[in-house]
Amino acid sequence: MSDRGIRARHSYREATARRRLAGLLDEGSFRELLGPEHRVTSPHLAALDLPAAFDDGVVVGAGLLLGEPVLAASQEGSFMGGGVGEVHGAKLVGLLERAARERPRGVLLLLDTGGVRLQEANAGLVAVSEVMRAVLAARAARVPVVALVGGGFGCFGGMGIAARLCDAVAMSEEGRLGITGPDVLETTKGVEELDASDRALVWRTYGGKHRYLLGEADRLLEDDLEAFRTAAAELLRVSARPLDLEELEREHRQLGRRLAEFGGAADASEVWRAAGVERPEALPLLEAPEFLRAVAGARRGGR
Amino acid sequence: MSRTWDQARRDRARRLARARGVSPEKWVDPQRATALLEALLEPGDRVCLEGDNQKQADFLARALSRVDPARVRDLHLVLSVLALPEHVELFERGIARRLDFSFSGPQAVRLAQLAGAGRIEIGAIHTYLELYARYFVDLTPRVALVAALAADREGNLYTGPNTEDTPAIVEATAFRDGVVVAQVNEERERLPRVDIPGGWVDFVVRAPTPSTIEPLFTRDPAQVSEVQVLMAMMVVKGIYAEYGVNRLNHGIGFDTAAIELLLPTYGEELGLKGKVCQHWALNPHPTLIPAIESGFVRSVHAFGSELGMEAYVAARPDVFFTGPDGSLRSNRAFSQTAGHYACDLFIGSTLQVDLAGNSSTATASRIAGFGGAPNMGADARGRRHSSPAWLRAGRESARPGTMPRGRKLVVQLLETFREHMEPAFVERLDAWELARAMKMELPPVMVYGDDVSHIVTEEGIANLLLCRTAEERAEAIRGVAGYTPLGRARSVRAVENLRDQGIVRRPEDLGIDKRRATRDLLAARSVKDLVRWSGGLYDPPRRFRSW
Amino acid sequence: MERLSFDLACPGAPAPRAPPVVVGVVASGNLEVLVEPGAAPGTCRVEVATSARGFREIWSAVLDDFAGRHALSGLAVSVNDAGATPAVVSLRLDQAVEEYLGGAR
Amino acid sequence: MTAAELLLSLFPAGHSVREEGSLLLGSGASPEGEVAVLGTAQGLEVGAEEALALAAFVLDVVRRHPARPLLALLDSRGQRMSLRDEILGLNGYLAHLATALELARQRGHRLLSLVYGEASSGSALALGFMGDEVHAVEGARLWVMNLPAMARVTKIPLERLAEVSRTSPVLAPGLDNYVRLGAVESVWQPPLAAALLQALRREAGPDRRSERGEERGGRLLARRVAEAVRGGRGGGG
Repeated sequence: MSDRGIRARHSYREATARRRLAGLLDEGSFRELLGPEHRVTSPHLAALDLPAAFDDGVVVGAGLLLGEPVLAASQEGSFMGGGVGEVHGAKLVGLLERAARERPRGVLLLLDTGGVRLQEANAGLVAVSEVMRAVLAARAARVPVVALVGGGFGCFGGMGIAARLCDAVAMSEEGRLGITGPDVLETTKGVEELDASDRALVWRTYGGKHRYLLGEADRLLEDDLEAFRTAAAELLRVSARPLDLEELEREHRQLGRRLAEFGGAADASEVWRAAGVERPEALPLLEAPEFLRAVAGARRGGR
Repeated sequence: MSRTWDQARRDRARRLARARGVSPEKWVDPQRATALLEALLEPGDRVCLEGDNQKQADFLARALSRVDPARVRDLHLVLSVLALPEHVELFERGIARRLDFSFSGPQAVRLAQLAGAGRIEIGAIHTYLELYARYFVDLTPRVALVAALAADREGNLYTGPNTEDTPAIVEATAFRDGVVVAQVNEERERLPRVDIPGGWVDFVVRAPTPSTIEPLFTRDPAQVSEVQVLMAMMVVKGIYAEYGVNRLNHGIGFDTAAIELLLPTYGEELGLKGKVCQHWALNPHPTLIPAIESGFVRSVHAFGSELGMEAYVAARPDVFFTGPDGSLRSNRAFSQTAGHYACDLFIGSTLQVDLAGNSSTATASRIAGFGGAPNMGADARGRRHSSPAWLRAGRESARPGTMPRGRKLVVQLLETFREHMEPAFVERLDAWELARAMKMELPPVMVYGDDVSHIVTEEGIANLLLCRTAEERAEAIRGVAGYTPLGRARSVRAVENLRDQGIVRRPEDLGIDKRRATRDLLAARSVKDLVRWSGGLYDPPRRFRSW
Repeated sequence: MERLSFDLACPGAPAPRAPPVVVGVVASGNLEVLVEPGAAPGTCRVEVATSARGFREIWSAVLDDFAGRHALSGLAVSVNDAGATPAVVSLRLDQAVEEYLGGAR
Repeated sequence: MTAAELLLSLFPAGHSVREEGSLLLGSGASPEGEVAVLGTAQGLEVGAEEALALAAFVLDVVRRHPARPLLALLDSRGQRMSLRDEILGLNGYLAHLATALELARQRGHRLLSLVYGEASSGSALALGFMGDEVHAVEGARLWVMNLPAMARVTKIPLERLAEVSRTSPVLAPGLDNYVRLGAVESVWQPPLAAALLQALRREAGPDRRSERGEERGGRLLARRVAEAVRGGRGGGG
C-alpha cells in the first residue's frame, strides 16, 4: 500500500459539517443562508439549560458543484447527535422549499444524524415529517435531491427514511443507514437482539457495503471528501428517479424480491451469501474498489 | 557438627512424591489441577502465579482459587501484575495473605479495599526489574505457576510472542529447587522453538481455554486529539531533532501514539529519517507501523507482544526479534534492562506533576502500582557508554566543577487540565494522601523530579536540565502549566526570561505553526489506516474494527 | 449554563471588516467560536455561554492572552462552550480569528 | 376505540375494509364516493412486509381508481424494531410507502389521516403524517418517548422535564401537544362521518403544519425559520 494514498486522503467522516461543505463544493462558492451570526438557536435546548449551537447543528446554503448551482445542507453529527429539532428541521425544510422555487441543478443533503432530537421530541418528529414531505415536493418539482451518508453518527430514525426518499444515496463504508439504530435496538429489544458494542456486527448490518449490496445505496465510496464530491456531481448528472407509477412499481417489485430472497436472513452475511457473493466473510475487509468488483454480479437494484 | 546443605532439594522431593500421587505423569489431567496444587503446596509457601502485563496463567489461578483453605492457606503471592478477579479471590478466601507485586491495573480498587480491611499484607510495590531482581535474592518462589502457548511431550515450553516474565520466573524457581507447573493451550509434537527447556518444568497441564491476553497497547488513531498532535510536534522538533534521539522507549498513551504517527509526516518533512528514532525498546505498537513502513525504524525489542500484530511482526524479521517460525520473542526483563541502560530517552504521559517535577499516576482509593515506567523514566546512574543525545543532556545539566558525565532524557507529557477541568499541575501530589490512607512508607511517585529532563504541555516545553536552582525549576514548570492555579501564579517576567534562555520554549519559539496541528498531520487516522499501512498484515482485535 | 461577558481592551487600528466566521463545534470537550465585526473600536466584546460553571477567572486569563496575541479591536467574539479545556479554547479562538482575518484579505 | 367501531362510525353507509394481521385495507362509502382505506390496528409495529403491503394497496388505488381519496387510519406504536428488519432495510420500505402516498397526492388523490390509537416514529412518519391533513379522535396517543425514559437517555432530571412540559408541548406525549405543534389539524368529534365528509370536500394544499404550529403557539420558530431560508432572507452572500 502506498503511504501517499493514506496521507493524501481527507476524511469525510472526520470533517466537521462546515468542512464537508467546503470540500464538497467548488472552492469558495458556498454562501450560507441564515448563518450563525443570526443566532437562530433552539429555544427548547435553552429551556433545558443545555448548550446551544449558533446554527442549531445544520449548515444550509447555496454554492457551485463543478460550476453548477446547487443548494446544500450539512448536519453536524457531534452536536446533539445531529438530532433534528424545530429550528434544525425548519432550516432543512426551508432549503428544500427554496429548491422547489429556484430550481437549482440539485440539492445535496449531507446527513449525519440519529433522527429526532430527543430534547425536542415532538417538535423533532413533526420536523422530520416536514423534511420528508419537502424532499418529495422538491423531487415532484423535478429538482434532484441526493443524500450523502458518511458521517460518524450515521443516518437513523426518521432521517433514515428521508434519505431513501431522495433520488440517490451515496455512502462510504464507514457510513451507516437504517431506521432503528444499534443503541436504540439494544436498549429496546435487549442485547440478544443486537449487541451495539459489536462494531463488526453493527457495520455489517447498517454499513455502506451492505446498503450498497441491497441497492439501498447507489454509490459506495472511500472515506474521502474528494470521492464524495465526485459522486455527488455524478449522481446529480445521471437521471433523477422519476416520481411516477412505472418507477414506483419497478421499485416495488424489487423490494418484494428482496423480502422473498433474504427475508429469512439472520445476519447480513447470509444476505451476501444468498446474493451469490463468493466469499462473503471477506467482504468487510475489502477496500471500496475491490469490494465493488467482488459484488458486481451480486448487487440487487440501485443505480 | 554435621549440617544438611540440601534441605530445599529434599523438600522438593517430598512435594513431588506427594504430587505424583495425584499425577504420576508430567502431563496432568486438567480436572486434577486443583488436587495437584493441594498436594504440592504448603501453608505459608511463596508462590509465583504468573500474571504479566499481558499474559495470565488464568487456568492455574482459577485452580488455585479452588483449593481447600484448610490445607493451603496464608500463601505469599509474588507476581508482577495482579489483574484477574481470581487473584483477589485468593486473598478473600484466606488462601493467600501476603503480596509482593508491581502493578494491579483493573483490580486497583479492590486491592485498596482489601488492604484497607487488613485482608492483605502488602510486602512492597515494585517496578518490574526490582521484582525480578528480588526473585533471585530474597523472594525466590517455592512454586511457580506459569503460562505458555504450547508444550511437547517432554514438557519443553513454547511461549509464543508473549514470553514476557516466564524466563525470569522459571530460572529463579527451577534453580533453587522450586517446583514449576505450566499451563499450556495445546500439546504439539514439535515446537517452533523452545523458550523454556523441559528439564526445568515439573508438570504441564492443558488449559481448557487459551490463556487470556489483552490488547493493552493498541491505540486507535481516531482518538488522537489536535492538542496531542501539537504536543507531538513539539516533541519531534524540540526534543528528538535537537538531541538526535536514536534509542528510545515510549509510554502507551495517546500522546505518545501521536508522536509515532507523526514520524512519517512531520518527522520526514523535518528530514529526520535515519537520524532519530531508529532503535526502540517497545511492544509492537500498531501505531508504530507507519514509522516502520516508511523506514524510520531499524529495530524493536519488545517486553511483550500485542494482539493482532503476529503476522506483521513475522513479516518484518529485520525489525523485530523473532524465532525461526517468525513469532516474536519478547522478554520483559531484558527489554526493561534495555529501556533502562540502552535507551537515551523515555517519554510517557502522566496525570499529576508538582513544582519539583515529581509525577504520579496515583489517585486516592486505588493501588495501581508502578509497572515498568520508573525503570525507563530514571537516569541510568550506572551507564558508562556514551551517545550524542546522552552527552548533550549531560552537558546541559552539568554544574561547574563536577565530573562530566552523560544523562538520560526523561520526558513527561501532559495536558495542563485533565477531564472535568482537573488541573494536572498541583502543589501536592495525590500520592501523599494515598500513602497516608494506605499507611505506605513513601508516596508512590512514578518519576522523581530529579530524573525528569523535560516537561511538555500544550503550552510548551520546560527543559529542567538547564535549571540551576529549585526556584528556577519551579518557575519553568509554572511556565508550561497553562491556566492551572500554579500556572497563573507564574511571574510573567521570570518566564519571559526563561524563554530567552531557552529553558521554556513555546511552539512559536520552536518555529511550529500551531495551525498545522490538525489530525491531517497523522500518518494514520484510523485503525483501518494502520491495516492499510501494514499491507493487510495487521489484524486488529474485534473491538477496534468496524468491519 | 453560565453566561459570561468580557470587554477586552484592544488598542490599535480596528480589525478589517469581513464576513462572520464560525469555527469548532458544540460537542463534549469542544466549543464553537463566532467572530464578526461589532464592538466599538479599541475593544473586543466576548460573550461566552458555557456548560461548565465557575471558571470565570480562567476564561478571563485565557481571553487576556488571546487579546495579547491578536489585533482584535472592533471585533465581537461569541462562544458556545461544552466544557472545553483552556488548551482547546485557545486553539479555537486562534483558528477563528485567523480564519476571519484570512477572509478579510 | 377498535378499528371496527371506528369504521362503522366513519362509514355508516358501509365499507369493505378487512383487518388482516392488524393491517386495514379496503374502501368505504361516502357521499363523495368511494374512499380507499388503509391503516393499522392494535398498535401494529410496521415491519418490511406490512410497509410493502400498504404501498401495494396505494399503488393499486393509483392504478385503478384515479383521484379516489385515500384515508389512512393509524394505531401503531411505530416501526418494527428488529435486527432482521434492519438487515432488510426497513427504512427503505417505509420510504417506499411514503413515496407511493406522495405519488397519489401528485396525481390528485386526496390524502387524509386519522389517528385513532397510537402514533409514533417510523409508521407515523411514513403513513399517518403523509396526509394533506392529519386528524385524530379523542384519546389518540401521539408520542416519541415517555418522560421517564427520556430522563434516562438524556440524563436530564425527570422533574425538570416535567416542569418544562407544563408549558411546552415539545417533550411530553399527548394529543393536545401535537395539536399545538400543528401536527394534528383537528380532533374529530362524533359523528365522524360528518367530519370526514367536510375534510373530503376541502381542497388539498401545501404542508401547512408549521403555520398551524405558529398560530397555536406550539412552534414559534419553525415557519419563520423555513421562510427565512426559503426566501433567502438573511443570506450571507
